[in-house]
Amino acid sequence: MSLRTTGRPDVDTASVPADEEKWINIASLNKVYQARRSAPTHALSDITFSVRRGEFISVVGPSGCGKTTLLKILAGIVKRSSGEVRIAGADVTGPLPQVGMVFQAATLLPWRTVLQNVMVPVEVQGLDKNRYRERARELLRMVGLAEFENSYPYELSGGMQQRAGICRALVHDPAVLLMDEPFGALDAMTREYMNVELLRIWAESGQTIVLVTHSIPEAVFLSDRVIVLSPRPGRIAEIIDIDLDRPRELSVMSSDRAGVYVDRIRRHFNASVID
Amino acid sequence: MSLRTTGRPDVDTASVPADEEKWINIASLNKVYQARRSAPTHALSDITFSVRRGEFISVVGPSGCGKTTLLKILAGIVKRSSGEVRIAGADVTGPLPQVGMVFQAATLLPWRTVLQNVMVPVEVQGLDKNRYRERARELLRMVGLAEFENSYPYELSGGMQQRAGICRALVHDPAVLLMDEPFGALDAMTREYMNVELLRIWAESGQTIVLVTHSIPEAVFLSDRVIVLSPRPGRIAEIIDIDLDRPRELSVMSSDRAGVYVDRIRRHFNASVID
Amino acid sequence: AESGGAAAGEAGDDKITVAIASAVTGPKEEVAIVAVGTKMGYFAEEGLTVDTINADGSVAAAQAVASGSADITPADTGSLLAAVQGNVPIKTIGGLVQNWPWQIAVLPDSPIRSGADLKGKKVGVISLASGSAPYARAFIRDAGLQPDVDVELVPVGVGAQATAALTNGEVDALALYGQAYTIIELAGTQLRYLDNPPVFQGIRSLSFGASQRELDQDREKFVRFLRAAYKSMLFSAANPKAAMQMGYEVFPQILGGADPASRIDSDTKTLEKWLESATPLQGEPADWKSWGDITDEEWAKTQAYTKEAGQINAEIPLDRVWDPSLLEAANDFDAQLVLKQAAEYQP
Amino acid sequence: MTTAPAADEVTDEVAPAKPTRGKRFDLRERPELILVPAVFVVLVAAWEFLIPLLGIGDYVLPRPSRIVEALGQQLGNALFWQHLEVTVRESIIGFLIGVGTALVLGTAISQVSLVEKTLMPYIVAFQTVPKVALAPLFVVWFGFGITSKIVMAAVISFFPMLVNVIEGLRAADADRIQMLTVFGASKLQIFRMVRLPSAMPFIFAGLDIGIVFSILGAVVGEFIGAKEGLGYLLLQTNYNFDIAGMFAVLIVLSVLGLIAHFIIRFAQRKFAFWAEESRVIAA
Amino acid sequence: MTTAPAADEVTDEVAPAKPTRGKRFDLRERPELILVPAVFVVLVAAWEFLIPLLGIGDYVLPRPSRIVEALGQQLGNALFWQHLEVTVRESIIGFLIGVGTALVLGTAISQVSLVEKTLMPYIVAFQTVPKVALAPLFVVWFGFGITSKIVMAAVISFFPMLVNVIEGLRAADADRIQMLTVFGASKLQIFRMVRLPSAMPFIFAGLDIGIVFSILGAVVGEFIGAKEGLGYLLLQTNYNFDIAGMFAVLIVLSVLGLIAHFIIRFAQRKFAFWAEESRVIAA
Ligand SMILES: Nc1ncnc2c1ncn2[C@@H]1O[C@H](COP(=O)(O)OP(=O)(O)OP(=O)(O)O)[C@@H](O)[C@H]1O
Ligand SMILES: Nc1ncnc2c1ncn2[C@@H]1O[C@H](COP(=O)(O)OP(=O)(O)OP(=O)(O)O)[C@@H](O)[C@H]1O
Ligand SMILES: [Mg+2]
Ligand SMILES: [Mg+2]
Repeated sequence: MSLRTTGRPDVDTASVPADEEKWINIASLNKVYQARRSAPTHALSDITFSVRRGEFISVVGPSGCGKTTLLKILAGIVKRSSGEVRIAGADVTGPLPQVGMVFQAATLLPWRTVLQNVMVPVEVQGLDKNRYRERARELLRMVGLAEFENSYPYELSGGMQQRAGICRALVHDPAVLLMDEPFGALDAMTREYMNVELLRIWAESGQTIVLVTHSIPEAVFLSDRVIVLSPRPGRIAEIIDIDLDRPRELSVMSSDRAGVYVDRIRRHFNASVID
Repeated sequence: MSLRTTGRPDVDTASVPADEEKWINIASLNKVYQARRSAPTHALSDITFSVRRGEFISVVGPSGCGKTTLLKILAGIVKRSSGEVRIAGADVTGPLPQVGMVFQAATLLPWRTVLQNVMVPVEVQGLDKNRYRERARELLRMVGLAEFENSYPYELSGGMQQRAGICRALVHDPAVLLMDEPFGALDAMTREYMNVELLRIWAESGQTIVLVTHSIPEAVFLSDRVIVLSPRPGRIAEIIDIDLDRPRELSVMSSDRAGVYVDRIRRHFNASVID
Repeated sequence: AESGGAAAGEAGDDKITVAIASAVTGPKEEVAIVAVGTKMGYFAEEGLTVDTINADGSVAAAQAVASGSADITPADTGSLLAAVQGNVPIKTIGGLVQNWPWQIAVLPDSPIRSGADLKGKKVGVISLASGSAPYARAFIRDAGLQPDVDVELVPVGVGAQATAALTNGEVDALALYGQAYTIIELAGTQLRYLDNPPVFQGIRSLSFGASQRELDQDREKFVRFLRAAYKSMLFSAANPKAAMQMGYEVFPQILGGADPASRIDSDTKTLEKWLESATPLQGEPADWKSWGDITDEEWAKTQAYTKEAGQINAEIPLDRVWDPSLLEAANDFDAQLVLKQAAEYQP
Repeated sequence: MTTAPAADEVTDEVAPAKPTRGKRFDLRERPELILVPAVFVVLVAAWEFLIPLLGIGDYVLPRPSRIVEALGQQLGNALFWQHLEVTVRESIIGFLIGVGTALVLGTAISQVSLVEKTLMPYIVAFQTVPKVALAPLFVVWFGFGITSKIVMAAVISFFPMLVNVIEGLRAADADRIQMLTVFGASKLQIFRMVRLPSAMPFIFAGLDIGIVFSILGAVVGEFIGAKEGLGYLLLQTNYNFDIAGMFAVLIVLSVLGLIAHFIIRFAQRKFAFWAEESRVIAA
Repeated sequence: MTTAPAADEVTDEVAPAKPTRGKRFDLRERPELILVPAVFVVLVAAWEFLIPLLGIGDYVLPRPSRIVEALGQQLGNALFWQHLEVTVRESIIGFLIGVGTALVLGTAISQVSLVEKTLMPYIVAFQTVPKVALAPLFVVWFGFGITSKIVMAAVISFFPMLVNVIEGLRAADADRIQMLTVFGASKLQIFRMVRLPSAMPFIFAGLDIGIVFSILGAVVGEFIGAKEGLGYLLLQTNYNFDIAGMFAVLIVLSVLGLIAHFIIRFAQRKFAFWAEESRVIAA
């Protein structure tokens, strides 16, 4: 199965003279949630890193350390408390059109069929529906939901909903893709298959991807770099370059080099005792 | 940290002269979903197996194969299309009081604090609130949510919500525990820690546990037996006895025997090509 | 709350509830009859305690009487006829308003001088389902025109609404009753009236309708009520200002929050206007005789008019509607004494 | 009518044995087909026979037989159908205006908090004012014709719809809004794709109340000063002491209300099916 | 009043720099504190000066200055306070009865579909009947005293509440009901722990409409046949050609409605906070 990317020129980013090395640039980012009925929660503390254009970066860290918060700040739907966040040179104060996102909970619209849900970004951005509908169908076929395109979300299993959410984030071929545990509800095999497909799509499209995941091997397999966060408040514990050749096959994970990376990241988790 | 079980005598089950070997008994179970606007979906096909009293059994299978459906039928909230389903000798036509469940989506009540959410089964079953509140707090401490007991669900991260859902299923010490991917949203380390805790609680309480998981090593580490389902419509592909000594430590997973089990289960998945 | 009804100390044994056929209390029957009768002790003398309720219109008042919420009502005679035709157990036992109260009015500078001038014009009536519509139609017919063809009827209500309609030119004339005009004039709008043709002479407006059941049980009670009522009317005619003051005392809500001193003059005028229609136009109060009588000729005219208006569809045998047998005893009172009381009245 | 399942029916997911919408009516499946007429018969019979026993005269509450007679008479009268048509027209136009305004204003109010703070007090204040008391003004402003009745119908159906629209548009799930926001949706798109669908149960509740009240408003408007319409007919029959005729008109009004209600409910099942279905077949 | 955020304000999660509920009012933060009075002043001024210009007589629409004068006079009158008290009492009792009945009946209807099918048509039918036309009946049944007005207030506030209660209780999320079912919750517990909280936005919409309408109902009831109450006072002032006085009463009614509305909204923020907060601070 081949998935052509639509090759849509990225008008917005192209027009900005931004540093390719610091395509996404985060500096001294802090986030405090100020709940009305409970104490404030310090979610992110002094986060600084940048992402190259076309880079695949993963973020790992213990549950509740602020990974989702970080992605949502990048997506422009959660306000930072302080610090700098830029994508393609532009200060992120709201959602940018070239950004797509896979949410931790699938968040499908119950009044739309699966296909209509996948088409949401196309509709929203006023793209050519007929052209993109084909792409949407192809993506659904890729994730094994071809026969469910006319089903409503409540007729899908948890993992199927999540896969629909992934198709939705990919359909309009966004220049920057934020993925919040996209494969969390999938079985190991489907997950590995999806990993491979994601790498292929990424290679074809040249997207910049920030992936949050709980699976350390997955992070190593997919990424150019892995950012390890410490427990809440999330700080950067380490940023690890994954120096494995591309294109990668699943077999690379049985290599020693991959194992070293996995162990190195694991150590961070061992250090962080819960309670 | 010690977690006493409350040792509540299981009145309902004790009064039924049920076969300890077939504590949960499923025979020729079929399930077809009859959606109004799309074609019927055959979710489960001819499922037959039984679970010993006090057994820990895991169900694995590709996404959408009917695992959640199976648990919901056991929980009495989804009607089977045909076949027999019994728990402790009683035909399951509705929810049974001695059954607890962890849902795939946490499903917390937004108008209740975390502690109040965990106390739901206690309240519903009219148990002594003061006594169980302590247990609820202990469970929250165990899963690392001690300082969030007065927070509302929207203030929690995805993994934190899931952990609260686990506490809720454990708080009233149900005789039968159904768990639908309880650790899916957790990072590897928290997950392993929770696995160990779960085994300890299980050993102390003698519960019968049916766990749905996507992690094959997790299934092997925790279970007495692993049921492998084929892709939709879910059939039983194999039932594998996990003959590892108890109590188990995490280190057992690096043993060859464990590896053999994991590989054997993995093979089923390799056979099932998606799309 | 201190609300209407028998406020006087000396209460009688028998209770009578009067249904006022109007949702508001004003300088009309409730003042001239109930307030004066109560304050002057005429009811007490007869061993009666009188209370009032407000029913929204003559039909509702008749229903209230028939269903036992009230004993008697001064209601539109046409409605009483219609009630009888509908087998409502209610009987007319005495007349009240004897002079035709309805009139056509125009603005002073209006070109309309006679009924014939109404051709092609619009006449404002209270509502198409009220006494003013059949009156307007009859008036137009008498002028040789065809109602609803030559002249359009427009429902405009009373008071401010009617005034606005007339002054804005939405209608060219109004068809209201005397007292409603008085209120309009007192509020500062000048009016000119068209003469009513003779056809309207003798058509009865308000009459007393009593519950047949109560009547069968205790006729005497109604005789006593009528007597006190007519005495009160006589008193009011002789001293309307005093009557109005009693009205304020018994029904303080009449004022609607206004200062009595600022209203007494205009309210007295309104009451006079009402009394004018309810008592003989000629002669001195001392000579007024046969209170409440309705002649057979008047009944015939009233029946014909009511039939024309569509309220009844056939003439009704008089004995089903009309029981004049109480009137003789009801007229048995010392008019001179009442007049003396009126003349010498001190608040 | 398919309704949400009771708690213990949640398990009742369409089992193959049980046909969901059979063409033939099984009375055990649809007991209402017997019960509704049965209740009707019992009520009417009780009314017919109790009224004389209780000594309530026909002039206050006529017996059904009388009313049916009067109804027959009315239905045979061409003028009656004119009255009916006028009231229906006033109600529908009034309803559309009232509900439309409520939708627009409710949207503005729920989306722009400044609009709410500036306008809402005046709307509430205006709403408590008894419109019947404002009749003179209405008539001066909107004339003696059909307009003032339409305005009355519009005004009275406006408020329930407004409150429900505001509440409904606010009830949208924040996660869904965030999702759309990320994909670059404009406020309008978010409104159309999330807020409006989420508000549907509220909007249909508002429509249901609104349509019933707009009929009421038109009739009350006709009380004030009208030459036609069922409200006028009510006054007329009442004035003529034709109480049975009056009740016949009241029954026609009830039937109008019922028809309107069922149209709204039907539309709800057509256009807001997901809420219903996901509730019934949830898993 | 804190309201839901507009689409692009979703991002507006409480940033530390921005105090959420400062003790001191910053006018840039709360422009309504200027805007509401400003709108008021503009409206009143326009009213005051346009009326004579347009040649509208004081007997149709009196100028505000006159109304204020009349209002002062009313407020200084003991009888006025009695009228006010009567209407307030009727409205509150009627509201409680109407809304209470709607809660009970709405619960029954939403939970037992047979009850819905059997009762709902009659309720809708009854609702379209203009109660004003039934006045004589009301009065026969409930007397000329306060009861008939209370019934009127109850009847008119009943329906909006009923429809919202039914819709609201049905809107509960099926997954949450399943969750409780698994833990062995009874229908009553599911009702209390899930359905009722989920229905809160609907219930408060119903209460808001209901309270405003119950005042209207009481006043209309007083039109039919009363000796006290603000509705009666309206008729009386109108009859007396005291149009300014009538408007004074209308203003008092508006203020009553406003107070009732704000009490309901306050209760909503107290008792249904989660909806509001999770919307504002969603993440
Ligand atoms: N309410 C429903 N209506 C119709 N079809 C449904 C419904 N619920 C589940 N299904 C279908 O039944 C099949 C099994 O679903 P189920 O949720 O049991 O899968 P699962 O094994 O739990 O998958 P996952 O691992 O993705 O959660 C799927 O094909 C799904 O589309
Ligand atoms: N809306 C909110 N209001 C208050 N606190 C919040 C809110 N959202 C998140 N938090 C808090 O911020 C912290 C980080 O949450 P976040 O969702 O970013 O974690 P995460 O790393 O994505 O965790 P997980 O892996 O479990 O999804 C948590 O402690 C959480 O309680
Ligand atoms: Mg997260
Ligand atoms: Mg599942």
